[in-house]
Amino acid sequence: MNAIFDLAVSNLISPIILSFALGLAAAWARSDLTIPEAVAKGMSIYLLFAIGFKGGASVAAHGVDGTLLAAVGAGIVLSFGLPFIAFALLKTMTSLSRTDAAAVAAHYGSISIVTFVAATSVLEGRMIDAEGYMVAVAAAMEAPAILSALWLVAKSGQGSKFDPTLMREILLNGSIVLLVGAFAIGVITGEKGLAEIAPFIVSPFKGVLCLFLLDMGLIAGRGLRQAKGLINLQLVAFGIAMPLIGSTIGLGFGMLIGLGLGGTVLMMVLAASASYIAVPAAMRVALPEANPTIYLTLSLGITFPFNLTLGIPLYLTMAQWVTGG
Amino acid sequence: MNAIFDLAVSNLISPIILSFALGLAAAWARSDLTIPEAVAKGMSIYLLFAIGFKGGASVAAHGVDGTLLAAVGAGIVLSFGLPFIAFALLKTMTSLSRTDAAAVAAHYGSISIVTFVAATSVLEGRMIDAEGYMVAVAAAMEAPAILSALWLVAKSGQGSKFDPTLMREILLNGSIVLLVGAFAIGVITGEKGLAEIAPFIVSPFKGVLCLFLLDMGLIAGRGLRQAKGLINLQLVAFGIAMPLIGSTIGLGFGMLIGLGLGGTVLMMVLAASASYIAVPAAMRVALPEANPTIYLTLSLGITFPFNLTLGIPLYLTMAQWVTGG
Amino acid sequence: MNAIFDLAVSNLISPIILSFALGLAAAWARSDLTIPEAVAKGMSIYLLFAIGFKGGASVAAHGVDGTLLAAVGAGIVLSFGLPFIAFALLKTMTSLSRTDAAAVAAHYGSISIVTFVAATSVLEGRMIDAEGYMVAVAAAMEAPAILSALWLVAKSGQGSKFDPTLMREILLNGSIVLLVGAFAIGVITGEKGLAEIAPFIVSPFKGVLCLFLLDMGLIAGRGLRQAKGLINLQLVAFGIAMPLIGSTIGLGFGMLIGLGLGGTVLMMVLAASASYIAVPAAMRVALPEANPTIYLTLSLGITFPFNLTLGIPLYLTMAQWVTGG
Amino acid sequence: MEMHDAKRVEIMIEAPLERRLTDALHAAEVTGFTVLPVLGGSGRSGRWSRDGQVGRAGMVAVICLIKPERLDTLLDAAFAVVEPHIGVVSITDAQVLRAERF
Amino acid sequence: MEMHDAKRVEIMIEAPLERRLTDALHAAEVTGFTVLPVLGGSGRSGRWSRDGQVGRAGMVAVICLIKPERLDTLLDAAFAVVEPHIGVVSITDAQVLRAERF
Amino acid sequence: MEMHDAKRVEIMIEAPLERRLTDALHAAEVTGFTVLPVLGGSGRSGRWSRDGQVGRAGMVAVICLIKPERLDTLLDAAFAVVEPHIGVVSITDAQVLRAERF
Ligand SMILES: Nc1ncnc2c1ncn2[C@@H]1O[C@H](COP(=O)(O)O)[C@@H](O)[C@H]1O
Ligand SMILES: Nc1ncnc2c1ncn2[C@@H]1O[C@H](COP(=O)(O)O)[C@@H](O)[C@H]1O
Ligand SMILES: Nc1ncnc2c1ncn2[C@@H]1O[C@H](COP(=O)(O)O)[C@@H](O)[C@H]1O
Ligand code: NA
Ligand code: NA
Ligand code: NA
Repeated sequence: MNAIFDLAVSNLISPIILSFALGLAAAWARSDLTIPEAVAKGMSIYLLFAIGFKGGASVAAHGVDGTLLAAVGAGIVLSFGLPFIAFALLKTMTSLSRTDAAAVAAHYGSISIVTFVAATSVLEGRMIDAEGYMVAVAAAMEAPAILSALWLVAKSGQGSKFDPTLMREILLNGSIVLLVGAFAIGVITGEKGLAEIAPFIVSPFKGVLCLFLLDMGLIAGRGLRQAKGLINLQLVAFGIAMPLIGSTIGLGFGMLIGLGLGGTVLMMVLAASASYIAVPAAMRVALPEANPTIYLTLSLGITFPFNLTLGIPLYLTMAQWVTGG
Repeated sequence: MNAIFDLAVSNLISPIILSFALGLAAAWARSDLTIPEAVAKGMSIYLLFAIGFKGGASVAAHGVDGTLLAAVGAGIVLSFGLPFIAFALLKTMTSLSRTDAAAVAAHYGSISIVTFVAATSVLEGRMIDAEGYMVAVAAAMEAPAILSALWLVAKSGQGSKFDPTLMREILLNGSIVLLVGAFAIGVITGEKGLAEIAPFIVSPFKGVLCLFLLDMGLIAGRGLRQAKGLINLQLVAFGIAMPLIGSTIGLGFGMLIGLGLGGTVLMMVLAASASYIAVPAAMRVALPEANPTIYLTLSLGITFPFNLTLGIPLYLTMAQWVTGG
Repeated sequence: MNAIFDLAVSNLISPIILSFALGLAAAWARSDLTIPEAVAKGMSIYLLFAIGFKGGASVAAHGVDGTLLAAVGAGIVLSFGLPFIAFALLKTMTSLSRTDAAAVAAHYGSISIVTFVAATSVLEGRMIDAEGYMVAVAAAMEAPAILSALWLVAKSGQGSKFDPTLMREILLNGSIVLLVGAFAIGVITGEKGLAEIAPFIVSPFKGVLCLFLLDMGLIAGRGLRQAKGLINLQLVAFGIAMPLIGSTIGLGFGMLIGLGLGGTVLMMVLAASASYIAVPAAMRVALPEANPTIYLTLSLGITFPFNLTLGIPLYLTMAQWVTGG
Repeated sequence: MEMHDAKRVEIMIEAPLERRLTDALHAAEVTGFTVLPVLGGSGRSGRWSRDGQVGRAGMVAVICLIKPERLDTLLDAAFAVVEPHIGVVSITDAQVLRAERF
Repeated sequence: MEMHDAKRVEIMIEAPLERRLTDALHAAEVTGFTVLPVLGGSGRSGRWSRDGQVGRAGMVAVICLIKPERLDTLLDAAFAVVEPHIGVVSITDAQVLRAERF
Repeated sequence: MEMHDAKRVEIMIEAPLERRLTDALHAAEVTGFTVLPVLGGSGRSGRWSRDGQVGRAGMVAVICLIKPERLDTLLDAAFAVVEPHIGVVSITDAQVLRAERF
């Protein structure tokens, strides 16, 4: 217990978490601090490119052990499956409508790349290696959850939500393309390519992440302000229970396919995290009746900070216990 | 005299100053060179975050000597007081209306964080240490001057200008929140935190500052073009006299509270510099009758370049003479 | 032949080229991946500033040999002259109207600074020194081609296209001013100035270039999609033949004025590359009847990728053969 | 200067639907329109702002100038996209120069 | 398609006052509006441009579509904010789809 | 609230021509206008988008509110710039507060 606590505290006083907290506080106090949209988008492009490239270069360096395909497969299964669990939980714990519940479920089956990146930082800080291809797993988990959610809604007789344009948009979503593309470039150019651009994608990475989390904090804080009244205790409970369930399942999958400690933690984090960039845009197109305030507040306002502060150290401790690592 | 001259010349041929000059020249020649608004805002967020964080980390490293509170207190007194001097000077030297004079006075009581940053660079280049908490003093000096200016206007029977929304906006202004927040993060995470993000906030800092000053030069140059006719010799004289007066008072305060050479120079620079970001926005809300061309041209077009080129080396020389440093 | 091939392959698997390819592919697949306009402009400002500054600092370090003026003169002659060759070729090979042909010709007389930058990277990767002032040659070659194109159109009796506002705009174009200005700052502040800001303009340079080329790929890809039908085989042939001709002439000029291997390659690249930023804007003003899809697709969609992938290694090999370097 | 009657249609629509709307307009042979960015707004679903957003958040404004007789075609095409979504459609009488362009 | 009369009010106001204006609109129960960015402009106080600016400089355009009978409420609320400041208010007759939204 | 008749002129013009247009307006003593950014659009010359662009690409929208009797002056000045180029000019009847400003 003490170990988790120490880990949590040392995690909490990192510049990354504190930057997020600063953003939350500034939004809460109604400061006019904002990051321009173009700069926020620029930082997210930077982060996706860097994380993808580094993952690819690491695969090029360490070779692919047999688990790559298994890990990607596990990710896809998780992304398809988790929404059903989330949906069942929501219908039990909360009074959300079917559509709202399905929309929320889609977010929890998909992933938050920033949570993934933060977990990578924590692992690096503790010198724990992780499989480079976990980035590919992250990319593979972005989209399937959306299909599950659409299926959940269609099943209830509200008509099919599957249209081919939408499918193409979901699969060729900018963040998936960038992550996979940068991963491929990393694989192709390897350590040599990484060395060439390391002063751009490695050294300043953590600093950019701080500013990006400041922005996430600002958006989450503004969201929470506006969601007052809409977000009740049951929803908050879901927003914390779901990542715990997800991470436990992720732990099982990680063990099953034989990931190392680092890879297992990342699998847990992927399963535990909820999307707040790609899925919301898809939901606006596919399920416009679902209330965006609910799913955005849950994923960005509750689950994201939970994972960032307590979740990641907790998952690491769990994985260490189980793997004896 | 030779020493100042050498210092001034070596100061003038730094990339930072020359970038500003390039911006001025490009604007003057009506080149279409511009920096996108979002990029300029992004750079200012970067600079505020970096300077705040570094100040905090330095406080964490060197401990707080007893002068921190005294320095912040001195800053607040200066920020409240300088506008009265500026106002009196303007009413004597120039024919500005009461409102215009009060608006200009608010700018000179407040501070220019970029001038502060440039001075820090000069000190670093000369290996002169400065108290890390001078960043907190800078933050504390942003707002009080605005109140003095509003009081100066209200006193003349033009009705109270104090409204609570405005007060909140002024105190929770984005740049104050970011500077203070980053300072706090620096204090909490200390040297360890700094080491993690140094490749982002330390190494490339000066380069970013160059591009930011290029932008400042472009804006100042465009402003000066448009202000032709409005800015007479008396106003120019004020724009140079006021920083000299301010810095001298700042020198007195620095000596009084026992700051080191670096801290004293920074206190002088804060007193000498004039705001051109936060205060103008506040003035548009609080004193819409005041002419923005006047106060922007004075602070950004006259006083800023004066401080950047001649002021900083002069203040350093003055402080060295007086402290014998 | 093998040498070119190896060079081409090693060139092709660099992160820079692959980033461009990723952009092309993403646009082709109609992914919604985009880089915000402000970020793209910010990166282009960064690249121009960095390349200019480094060129200047290198001149300050190595001194100016007698060829600087000759090189700039050669550049101006090339920029004036190449449009006539391009125009003649277009009238022979394609069925473009006189105006369209003149507009395209302007692009090929002018230069692409990103191609220049990519070539610099290739040279650096092979430890081949190049004259720092080639940056000044690049700047000098931006504008003259536009005049030749206007003259070609005016000659055909369509009325004079020369208006003084336009001339001023062309000469004081933002990218020329920034490139020349940064070059001057580099010359003035020299190696000392460069050392101060190297962590900003040198270390992360290649990484920024990758993201910029990703953006170029996206734009080129979108352009090619839209140009389907408009771009026939003859135009594609021109887009490849013209850089071959240009580079050969550039090689001649490089030899004539006694540039080193690196400088000769850069002269070839300048002659071979076609503008897609400054000249298109000038053409919209000066030759609005010319179809932008044609000239943008040719320069950005055909010639730019050709130079980037095959052209640069080919020119290097040619120069090595001829100079025996 | 000679002016011609036209309708100015302004459609505020969620950004993720922009491509669907413009595709629908093209399909209805409405090939002239301009897209303006939107910073923020307020409506029945509350206030929102684009500051700091990363995804395809927020709205855009699509402006079409069109011959009066083609208004219904345009509205039918636009409405089919906008209808299930939040968004606002307004029409103003206008006049245009260079009628041949519309 | 069924259309309903409405007024389109366009308020160009200095950016630092945006929140005050939108708060005033809310207070007057005008809860539907859209904020557009402005790049630059010219008026009695000269030309300006947003390029390279850092603070809350420049202006924004706030567009409200409103039922004709509520126009005066809106104008009173808006004018109280705009009056001491630079800025421009214009009103156009318009028609809207989905009247229940206004 | 007292309102005054005015014309609202909206000119969509290529960004590289913005300065020429605003200079022409100034020369014609039309000193009040506002420039809005444009994200993309479609017309006879195809679709375009500002995303990722680097040069002075794309278009801007210039909005002028003007006294009805000065409309022709404005249109003459604007048309001289727009005429050889792509771009769209539309005029709407409007009303303004604070007529002394126009
Ligand atoms: N009356 C209105 N006038 C102008 N814009 C509106 C109006 N109502 C809604 N909008 C815009 O449409 C968005 C969605 O509106 P709603 O569906 O009512 O939440 C708002 O955030 C505004 O940007
Ligand atoms: N007649 C007008 N038409 C459109 N916008 C205007 C007009 N007059 C002023 N503006 C806008 O309002 C701002 C302030 O105007 P002014 O108070 O006249 O300086 C200008 O910079 C323009 O952006
Ligand atoms: N009917 C229209 N309504 C609104 N904007 C238009 C219209 N026609 C053209 N435009 C705008 O003007 C640009 C150039 O039009 P065009 O000259 O027809 O290619 C387009 O890309 C649009 O941004
Ligand atoms: Na998940
Ligand atoms: Na001051
Ligand atoms: Na060329």
